[in-house]
Amino acid sequence: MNPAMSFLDSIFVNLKLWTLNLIGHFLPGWAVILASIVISGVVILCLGPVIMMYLTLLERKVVGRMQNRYGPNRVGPWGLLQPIADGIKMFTKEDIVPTNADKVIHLLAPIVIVVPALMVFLVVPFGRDMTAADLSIGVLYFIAVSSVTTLPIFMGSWASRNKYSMIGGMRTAAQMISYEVPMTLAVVPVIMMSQSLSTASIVNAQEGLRWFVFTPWGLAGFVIFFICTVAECNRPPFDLPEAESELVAGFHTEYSGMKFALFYMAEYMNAFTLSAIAVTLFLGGWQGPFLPSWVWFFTKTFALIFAMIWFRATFPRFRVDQLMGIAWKLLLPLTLVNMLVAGLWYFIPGITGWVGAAVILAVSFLGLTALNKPVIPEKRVYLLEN
Amino acid sequence: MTRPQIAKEKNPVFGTGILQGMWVTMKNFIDSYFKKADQGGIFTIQYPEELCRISENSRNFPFLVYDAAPDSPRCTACGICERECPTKCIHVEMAKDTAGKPLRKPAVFEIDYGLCMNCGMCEDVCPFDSIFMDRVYEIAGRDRTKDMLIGKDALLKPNAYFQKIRPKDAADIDARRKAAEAKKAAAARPATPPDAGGTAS
Amino acid sequence: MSETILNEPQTLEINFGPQHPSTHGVFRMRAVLDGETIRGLKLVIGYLHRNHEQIAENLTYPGVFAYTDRLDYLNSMQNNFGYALAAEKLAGITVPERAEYIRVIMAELARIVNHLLLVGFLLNDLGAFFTPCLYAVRERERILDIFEDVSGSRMMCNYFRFGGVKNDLTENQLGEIRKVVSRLPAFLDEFEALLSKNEILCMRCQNVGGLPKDLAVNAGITGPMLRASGINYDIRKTDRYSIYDRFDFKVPLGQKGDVYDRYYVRILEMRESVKIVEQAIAGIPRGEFLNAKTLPLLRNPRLFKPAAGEAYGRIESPKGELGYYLVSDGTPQPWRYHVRAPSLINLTVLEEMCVGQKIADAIVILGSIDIVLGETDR
Amino acid sequence: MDTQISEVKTQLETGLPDVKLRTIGNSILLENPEDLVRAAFFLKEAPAFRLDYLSSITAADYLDYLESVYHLYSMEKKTGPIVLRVRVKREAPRVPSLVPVYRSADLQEREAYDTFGIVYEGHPDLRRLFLWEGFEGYPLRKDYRQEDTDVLEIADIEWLEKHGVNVPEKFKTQARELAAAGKRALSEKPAQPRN
Repeated sequence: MNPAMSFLDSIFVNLKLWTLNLIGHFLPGWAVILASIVISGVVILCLGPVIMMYLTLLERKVVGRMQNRYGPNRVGPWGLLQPIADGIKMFTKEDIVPTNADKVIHLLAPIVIVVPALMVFLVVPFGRDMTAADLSIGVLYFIAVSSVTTLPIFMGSWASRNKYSMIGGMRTAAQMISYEVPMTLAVVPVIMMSQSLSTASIVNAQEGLRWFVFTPWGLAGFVIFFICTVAECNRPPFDLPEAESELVAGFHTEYSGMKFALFYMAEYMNAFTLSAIAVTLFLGGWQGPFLPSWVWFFTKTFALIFAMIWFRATFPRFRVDQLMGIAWKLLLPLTLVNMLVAGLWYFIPGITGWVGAAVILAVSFLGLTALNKPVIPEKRVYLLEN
Repeated sequence: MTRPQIAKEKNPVFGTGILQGMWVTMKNFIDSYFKKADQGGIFTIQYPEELCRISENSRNFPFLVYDAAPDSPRCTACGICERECPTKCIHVEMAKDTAGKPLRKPAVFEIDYGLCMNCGMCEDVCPFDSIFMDRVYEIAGRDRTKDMLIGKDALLKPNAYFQKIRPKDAADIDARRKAAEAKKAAAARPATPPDAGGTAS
Repeated sequence: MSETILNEPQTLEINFGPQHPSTHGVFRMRAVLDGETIRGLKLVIGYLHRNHEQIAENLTYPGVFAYTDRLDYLNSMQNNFGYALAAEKLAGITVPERAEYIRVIMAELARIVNHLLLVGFLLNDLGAFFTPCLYAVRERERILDIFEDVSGSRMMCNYFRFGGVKNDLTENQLGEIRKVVSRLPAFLDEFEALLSKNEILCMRCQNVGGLPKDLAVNAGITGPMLRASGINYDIRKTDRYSIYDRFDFKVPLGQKGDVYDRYYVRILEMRESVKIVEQAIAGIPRGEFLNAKTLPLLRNPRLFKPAAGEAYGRIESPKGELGYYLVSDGTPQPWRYHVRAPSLINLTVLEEMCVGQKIADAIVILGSIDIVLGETDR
Repeated sequence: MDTQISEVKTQLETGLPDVKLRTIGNSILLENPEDLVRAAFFLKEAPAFRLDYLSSITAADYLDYLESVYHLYSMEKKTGPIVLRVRVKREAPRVPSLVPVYRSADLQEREAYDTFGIVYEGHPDLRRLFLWEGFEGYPLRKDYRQEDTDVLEIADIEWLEKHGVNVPEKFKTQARELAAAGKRALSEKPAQPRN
């Protein structure tokens, strides 16, 4: 990498070190460490909401363009100030709490959902040694924290004492738990290959262009992991908990104003962090030939988010039982096969390993879909009488 | 023989239908940048800047036509439109001169735009070609009763305006009225005998 | 109708509507749920009841035309067509050739508009975030522009008169219709590519809300819902009203009568309507567009005083059989005016189809029945 | 269209001898409503007609009697409408329900009951279709007088007060007079229809 690029690459790291040296002259040693933690914390706390705001704008613009219309372009040039306008609207809107709602839990639910969404930023490697806290158990931490989001959604739906949101809450519990299992199992081959749980070292293990996604088990793992992330953050085609057409607005029917904004923010931050982790595990994190590392990281993440938005613009919604069927009868067995195939691929070098892995995966996929009778569309014949 | 039928085959592999659908949305996404409106590009118009097209036949709310000056409208306050209006949104009162003799002019002519369902019956039944359907759609009022009740002076518009918005119809009507005038003038001029009757317009 | 709702301890009574995002207007279903499956379902309608039939009895015959637009407000041309047929049968008025062709063109365009909207909103009920709906609405806009050119208003056309139509179709309007209709098959292929083979749509729609043949006939179901169950009954073919016998078009039939068949039968019907419009444009003769004898009617609606008697005119509206029962007593005002609304009759079997299915299916089944509350409640 | 009404009449008389009926114009009037169900069953099963589709039920008010008109079609043989009529007195309009024969009669009979007050015996769930349960009167009858919405009655004033609206004294006295006179506040129907 030529000097200009490497300077750009580590610009943020040097910036932080420079400020720490500056502070080092006035404050004692322990204060400098505290300052470094505070700086990282503040950066994440600002980065999260800003990303969320501009994700909403990106989503509305892209879905608009897919539907042959412009998307917001009135507030600021190309609609760039639209998120700020939305933010002001959310803060100033009246916060209605239903009379027979359980006030305390009704207030707690949005707070409890935002905290894990922010905590996951800790282990996301934004660039070369730009991980907030390079935990040696990064992936385990991520899975533990991201499974907390089920509880606040259920708290929110139960506390608002509304039949629609209660049904939404039940659906959330069922969906999140049943998609947590294939997501976790999809990560196992990556950890097997990079022999470490720390996200930074996983990215280092994908040195050069040897990203895990280019291997057969890596591609299968990535597809399964990505489907599970779409299900985890309740985005279409898995957005049953907030199914507008049936349950009015699902678990956040009775929320308005600031609390609704927090639910909204948590959903988009989840979308960003889960795509970031998918990029880290399978698409080689910030590895990239020429551009600075964090530029690669953000392009890959926004590519995945574009795919999520693409899903939203194209697909109808699953029904609850089909959703479960896919998770338990299709994705889970595929991840188990994927683990076996990763092992085979590792110990059988050369082309036979690759072809064998690909064949086993394809055969198992076709077999599983054949077994899953209700999922397969039937053949239909239409007579044209006169 | 097998009767004509259309068969919906099964998808070869589970995911192909989904991918096909995604390709359609992606094509529209790309088209929206490069194609024009009717080849699949963006077809929405930016309302305040661009206005949507209005065709000659389009009708919205009625208005009255006057030839020379606003105080001599074509309308003779006969009340046929008031009687034929399905939603009863027209109110007409004939003007009386000081001696109480009815003049053939409306003193009060109100149309409640809030009630009018722009059906065009008044235009069809008016024997004096005085009420036609306008196409102004930017009529907003704060109060449903006061602002929507349009008085006579707001309703009256010159014949030139009518010729501008509906050239073909205006031309036919003007021709017919000129012919009627000519016939009446001819009928009135030679007949100098005492009765000089025949007033039906 | 299941007479008693099973009140097991766990059932939960929930209200869909009248204010609900996907009930196509002010329609209300009281569903009794056991978890996600539906145990019982009661219809509650009447929120949009305007006593349309009493209004019509206080108006003159031509005055009712503008009100028939408001029955099935998604395709007013078909409502006008039905009412015009019934009144012409009552008074024995003949319609010139060119007017018949114009009527068929407008009726078939209205059918395309209705089916486009139906498929679009059905996909909204399924959860596709407005994309198929907006593609359908884009094509619908082009046809509504034609309606505005021809009749003066996009949705409330009020275009038909006794004995013909209000104003003529000029040459470039015909060219415009030909251009719009020639683009439709290509659009329908793209639309089908997006939807028909989509696994999620097939999962959600196949074997959901099936309607057996004998129940369909016995419950008086008509229109695409009946043909999706496989019964070949299309009023354009059986009654051969107006000049439909001159056009050769097919009637698509499904087999299982579930939501997917109803969706796909409507797509095939749109393709048949395109064929009809093209044949009509090719064969439209010159001549008068309104029967000379009924011209004075435009000026003075009270001249229309049919002899005492009754008539029942019915057409194949996109939702089913739309019938008008007119009784006249010699005065210019109808003595009795009744509208046989397909949306209302097609709702008779909603409970049979929904019991046992999930909540999400009930919304989709309701969407596939294609009801419009203006017509159901009158 | 194609099956003649007289042929239907002869077939009915041979099939059900004790049914009294006569033809009016292009329809068949059954003298007493009780044998409507039998006639419908007969026409549904008769191989000559197979009228398996009840298109529409319409009720009509002819001042001295109420009428219920049935349009029957055959989907199998694609034959035209056979119109059956039944006439009942205005005071106690009772007609046997056709729901056991045709399911499509279900909502249409409820609509006829709602707008004309014809009670269809045997109907599984005879409730008002469009209007709410507490509504008195049958809107489509010729002698139906609309409630005058500008005049407040005692019930309206109570309801308003319950919802915190203080009603001026003028209305209260008017309501009390109305209640004393035992009249309902009805709006005047146009005396002479404008023709």
